[in-house]
Amino acid sequence: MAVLQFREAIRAAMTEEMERDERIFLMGEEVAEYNGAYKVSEGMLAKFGPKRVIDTPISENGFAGLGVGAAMNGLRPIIEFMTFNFSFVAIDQIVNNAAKIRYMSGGQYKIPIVFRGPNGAAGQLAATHNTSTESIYATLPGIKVISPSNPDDAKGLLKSAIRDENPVIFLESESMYAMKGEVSDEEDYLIPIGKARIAREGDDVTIVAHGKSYWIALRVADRLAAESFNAEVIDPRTIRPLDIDTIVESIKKTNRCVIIDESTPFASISSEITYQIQERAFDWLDAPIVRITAKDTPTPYARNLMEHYMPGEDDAYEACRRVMYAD
Amino acid sequence: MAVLQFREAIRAAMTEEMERDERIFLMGEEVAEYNGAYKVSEGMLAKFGPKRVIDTPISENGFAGLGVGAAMNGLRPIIEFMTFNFSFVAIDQIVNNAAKIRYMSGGQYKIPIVFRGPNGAAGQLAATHNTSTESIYATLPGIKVISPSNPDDAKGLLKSAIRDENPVIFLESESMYAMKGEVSDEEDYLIPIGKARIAREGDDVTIVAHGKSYWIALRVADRLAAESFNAEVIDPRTIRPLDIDTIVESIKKTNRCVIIDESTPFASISSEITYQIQERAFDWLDAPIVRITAKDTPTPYARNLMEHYMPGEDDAYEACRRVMYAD
Amino acid sequence: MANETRKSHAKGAAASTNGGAPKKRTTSSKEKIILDASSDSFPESIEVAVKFETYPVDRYGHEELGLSGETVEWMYRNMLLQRRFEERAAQMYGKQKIGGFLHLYVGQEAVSVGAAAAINVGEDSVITAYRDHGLGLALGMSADECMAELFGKVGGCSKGKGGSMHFFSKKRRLFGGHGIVGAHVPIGVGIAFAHKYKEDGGICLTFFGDGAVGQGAIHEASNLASLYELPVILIIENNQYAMGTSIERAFAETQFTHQAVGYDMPAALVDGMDPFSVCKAIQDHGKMAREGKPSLLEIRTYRYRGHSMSDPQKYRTKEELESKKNDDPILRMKAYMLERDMIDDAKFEAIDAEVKQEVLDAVAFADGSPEPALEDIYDDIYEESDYPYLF
Amino acid sequence: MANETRKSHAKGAAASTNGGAPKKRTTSSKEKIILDASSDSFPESIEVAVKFETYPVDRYGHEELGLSGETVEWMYRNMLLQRRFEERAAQMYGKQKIGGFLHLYVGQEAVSVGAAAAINVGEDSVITAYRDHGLGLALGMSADECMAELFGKVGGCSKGKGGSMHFFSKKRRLFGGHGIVGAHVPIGVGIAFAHKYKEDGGICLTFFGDGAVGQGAIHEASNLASLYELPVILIIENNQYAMGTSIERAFAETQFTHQAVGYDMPAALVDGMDPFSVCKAIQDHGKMAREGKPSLLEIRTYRYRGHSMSDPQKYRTKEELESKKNDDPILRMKAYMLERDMIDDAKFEAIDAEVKQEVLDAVAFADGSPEPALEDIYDDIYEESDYPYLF
Ligand SMILES: Cc1ncc(C[n+]2csc(CCOP(=O)(O)OP(=O)(O)O)c2C)c(N)n1
Ligand SMILES: Cc1ncc(C[n+]2csc(CCOP(=O)(O)OP(=O)(O)O)c2C)c(N)n1
Ligand SMILES: [Mg+2]
Ligand SMILES: [Mg+2]
Repeated sequence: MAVLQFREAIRAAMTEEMERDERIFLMGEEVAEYNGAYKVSEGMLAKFGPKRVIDTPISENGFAGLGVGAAMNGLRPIIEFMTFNFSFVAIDQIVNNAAKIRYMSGGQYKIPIVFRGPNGAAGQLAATHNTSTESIYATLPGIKVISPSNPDDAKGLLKSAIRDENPVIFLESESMYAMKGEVSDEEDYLIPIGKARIAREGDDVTIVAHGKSYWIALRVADRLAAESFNAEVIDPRTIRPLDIDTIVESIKKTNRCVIIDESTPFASISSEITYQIQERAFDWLDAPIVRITAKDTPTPYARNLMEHYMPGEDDAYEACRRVMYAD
Repeated sequence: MAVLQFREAIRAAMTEEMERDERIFLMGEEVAEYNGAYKVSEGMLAKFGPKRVIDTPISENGFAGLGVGAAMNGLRPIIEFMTFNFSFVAIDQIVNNAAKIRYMSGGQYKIPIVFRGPNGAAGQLAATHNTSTESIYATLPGIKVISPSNPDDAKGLLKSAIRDENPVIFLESESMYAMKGEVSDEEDYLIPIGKARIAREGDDVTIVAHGKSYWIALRVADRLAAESFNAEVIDPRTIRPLDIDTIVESIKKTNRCVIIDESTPFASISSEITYQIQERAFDWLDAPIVRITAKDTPTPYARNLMEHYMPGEDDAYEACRRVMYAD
Repeated sequence: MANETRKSHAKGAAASTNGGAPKKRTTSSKEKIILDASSDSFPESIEVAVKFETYPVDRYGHEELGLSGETVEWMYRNMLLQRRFEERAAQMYGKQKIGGFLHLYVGQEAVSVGAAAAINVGEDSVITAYRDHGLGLALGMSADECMAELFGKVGGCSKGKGGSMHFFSKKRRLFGGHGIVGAHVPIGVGIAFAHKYKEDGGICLTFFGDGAVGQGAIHEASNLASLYELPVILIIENNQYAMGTSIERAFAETQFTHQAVGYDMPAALVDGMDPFSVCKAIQDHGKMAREGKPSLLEIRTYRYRGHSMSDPQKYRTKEELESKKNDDPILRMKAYMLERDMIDDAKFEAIDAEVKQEVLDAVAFADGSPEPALEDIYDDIYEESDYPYLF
Repeated sequence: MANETRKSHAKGAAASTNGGAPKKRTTSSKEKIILDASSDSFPESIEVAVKFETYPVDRYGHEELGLSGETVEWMYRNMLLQRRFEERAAQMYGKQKIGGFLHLYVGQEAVSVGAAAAINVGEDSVITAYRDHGLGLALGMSADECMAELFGKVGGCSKGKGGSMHFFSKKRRLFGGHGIVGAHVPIGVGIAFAHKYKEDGGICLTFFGDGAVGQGAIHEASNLASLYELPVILIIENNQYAMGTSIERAFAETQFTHQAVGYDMPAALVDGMDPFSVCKAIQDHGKMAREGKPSLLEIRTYRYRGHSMSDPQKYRTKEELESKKNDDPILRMKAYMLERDMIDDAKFEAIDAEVKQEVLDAVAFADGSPEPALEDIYDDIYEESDYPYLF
């Protein structure tokens, strides 16, 4: 075990995989000479040279499409979006090409590609720079979507994503890049895509939270523990496919669920998890499922509004108490 | 009352509004000289001239953005996407500009714009030409999303959309354009945005279905009626804002719900409606909510696969019987 | 303005990130009269003078192109096959054996066979838009697999999942058949990127319509291709209309070669009614591509049929259409071969009969090929067979 | 190829759908040597020869531009205000009074004041990217409202909702401040579309960075502007870097005027270190825009500071930076005024002091302005006050 920053864990995953497989390359804005806008790819140009670590113009649609073509022709691209906010100018390449070409070609062309970069809120960047995109990308059959919450998962899941034969959206977080954590240094550390992690066991309420929101869940669980309530915390890790089995197992034990997610609420992950839980565990639910999300608004700039916008720990805590009828 | 095709109802709405307000113009691919790829705007060039009915190059991102700018500067654009499948190359203009500029400008610039065109499946067009986009657009605060199921609603809602001071996504259907129906010829026929329509009353099960799926709901209701079950059919008409009150009222009466939607299932409208129902009517639900959607796959070309892909009437019928524990 | 500092700084930088190779800024066809002067001062004026090659009809004979007599016969035969295949497909569409959209290539056949004759099929790559039957057949896909695809049958090249707009053949290195206008052009550039990366000597022909020039994707892809010096030819099949919109109504500059100026890319204009002109242009620019110099070709062609089966074609006159039909590539080729006594009338008749039969056989094959099984709907989405779909 | 048929068919068509006005194809600066020949035959070769105007430093005096002495003084003062405002903002960022990104305009001030002096502020429109403080101040927005926006306070120009990247002023017709690179350029074209539609005589200056040239949106917007003959000037503020990427590493063709060739659009190169050069260029092209002829300006400028506050700037040398600083627009302007005895040293000191105080007052204003109330989070999203948000 080594203690790594989140960004270092991602770098380690890319580096190990690139050492293993010549066909992998990293492409994006400022990934090479600048060492990454958020220093994720620091040193990789020096290590792998300009053939495999490649700076681009600000042409997300162009280089996302280039990645799809390169993948169809035998390479294994890692395409970095400086942030996923900028993936909207390239989303057609993901929606219509990456996700569908294998199908439309009757399985002839596979597209092993990873689109990665920071997703979601990152401080006071205002409305265009704080979008949580997982709800949108997870709608797409043909795509996998991963959102790790800690350095160890980031490494193990990114390695799996790079080896995956399908297009994968890998969502990181600007605000988590500096977070440190123990990371396995097992030779080939692969975490399977599609398996949730039970981060904490409990039988009073299930809290489901991925990415940054996972840390809110842990704090809420701590507060509840101080009051002798045992929350089970589940980090789904993969959004598509969603490990609903693990979640449903937990609900059958706790009979209540709170979902924390920094997406805006409408037609989001929390909506989907709710559907699937009630589909499979209707009779086990003792209270409505409650979600704590970002506000149903664009993201404001002002510091106090921005804080108010994000899913709140207090709200999540109160929601847990409410579904336990603790008040 | 006049009997109009769906496309004629849309044309009538645009024509009446353009006669009323000089600031409205229609722009899109083939809307003018070709009279519309699906003949929706037939005759409008002749009537309003090239200043107000404007053909574009195949530059969706460009002309969607042009529309946003024109709206900020005092006009009221109607931007036609030949189909909403092609809106993905322009989605950044909707996600980041249309939806957010009012907010980011502290309310200084409003954007009264309608993006309209056919959405969803339209026969054997294969994966890139059959996307239901409502789940994606409805995630966006700052946007309204409308999906009418019949000519009368199309006219009344489109007129409201054109008069609305906010950006509106107005989703039509290639396969419904030729559908005929009675349309009000009231002088100023406006249907309020955000109000569901109870198409058929019943107290055994609530079926929620918008757009094309609404017609499946009606057929299912007929079949159930033959067996003396009374289904209540609700057409939400507006996806954002969603008239959840009307739906919840119905659930409190029927205690069960089936949702039919031709979107792929993950994080879709059906997921969201389910969350909101269980949030507000948890104690009234006697069975899990069931959704009948498109398959969780890209859309296949082959006729039999395509039929299999779409939400099926039989499936919906059986789902209704299941939630009523009729078997 | 310290022009020189800027330039010299950049050269080093470019050398280290453009896929390994420094960007060469001079092209044979273009002279920047003042800008490249190594003066520190702001230019007094800027001029750009570019000359584009053209490839007119009737200029090239097969021998100088290095094409054998058999190849010429193949070119003729394949154009005819495309024509008959599509005429039959139109008929089958009328009988509702074929669904969705059907975009015919009739009139444009010289482009596909000229291109196929200029590359190493199976080693070089090709990608195009939805008007893809002609290219598929020119690359050697069988009429059977093509017709079966239109019929939505498992014997189709894409197992019936893609339909008319989505022909794919891994064997022939046809990377599709793509329905979103312009969106496959960055993919073509990426295919070329992989050729360069793998150093396999391959190039990618990236075809798109005149209408696609309106898409930003083309702009981004062009710059990337030129910046990274990728082995690609960007080929505009300018049939002068995008659905009902003539190029003059869609573009401020209708001479598409001029687009290349913004990307420091060579360009040429090709008459697409003569397969030899197309072949020569692609030979020349293919050579450049293999040397790391991507380019843009505008190939002028014409489609005789409507955009798709439902097009009333009010946007053009009968006279225009008829005058174009006089320029038919198949007739031109036939005349060429007759003039040179390459084959005689009897042989032409034999070819005609063969091609006709081949198409009839394809219809029979397609008819006989089974529909996909319903559970196949879940195949070919992910690599895994145990992916947990929602139900 | 029946070139003529095609052309004549199109002319009529163009006349009827390009916003009413037929597209005029000839531009003063461009000659198409062979293509426009009214011959029915395919061209033997195609040449394009375009000459672009340039606007170097020190060529223009205020009188020939029609600028009064007061305006010159205003230009100087406003550049200084921008400089001091941003220096102070940087300090406040260090104190965490300002959050998010802060992109400084220091070094580029001549562009904004030159532009503002060339248009009718309040009637003409302006839109730009996220590096927007300078343009906001040049258009007459108060330092108070600008600083308060950076502080995220209700007194801010966007009520604290937009922050540094999103300055808006309806009064001054600043249409933003936009954070997605390139995406506001179609909006600028749309603003111009509305000016033409309303026949109000206005034009829209659409500013974007060199990095934005990589975006397809620019390509689409350029063609639309030229095709519809919209009153817009597309203005590239070429400060030679996009974050850490020099233009040479991002573009195959770094002479951005050349982009215009693909859109049949006039273009010019402007030295952005002299506000008079900028002013003259925008006067000239503004006149063209009002006559329905959009154009592209490449303004060469330089930012002295990093891309944003966290930029280590390893991509350029100290020498490069210093050599550029010698070209400072504020110093140039001061020298110009001194040479001509327009104002004396005492007056310069007074201006300095005033500007300093104005910025200090702005900080005090921003500090004193209240934070938005939490319930304001739901304001300014929809027109309706009863919109049913989710909770
Ligand atoms: C992004 C996008 N916009 C619109 C369409 C609808 N559409 C299909 S084909 C076509 C015309 C394309 O014309 P062109 O590129 O010239 O190709 P051609 O049909 O002439 O071969 C249009 C507008 C589309 N498929 N994709
Ligand atoms: C579509 C998009 N991609 C990436 C970014 C991240 N980004 C912000 S500024 C910038 C550089 C832009 O450079 P340029 O256009 O030259 O403007 P300058 O900063 O020099 O004023 C980048 C890459 C973005 N905001 N939007
Ligand atoms: Mg065409
Ligand atoms: Mg720049």
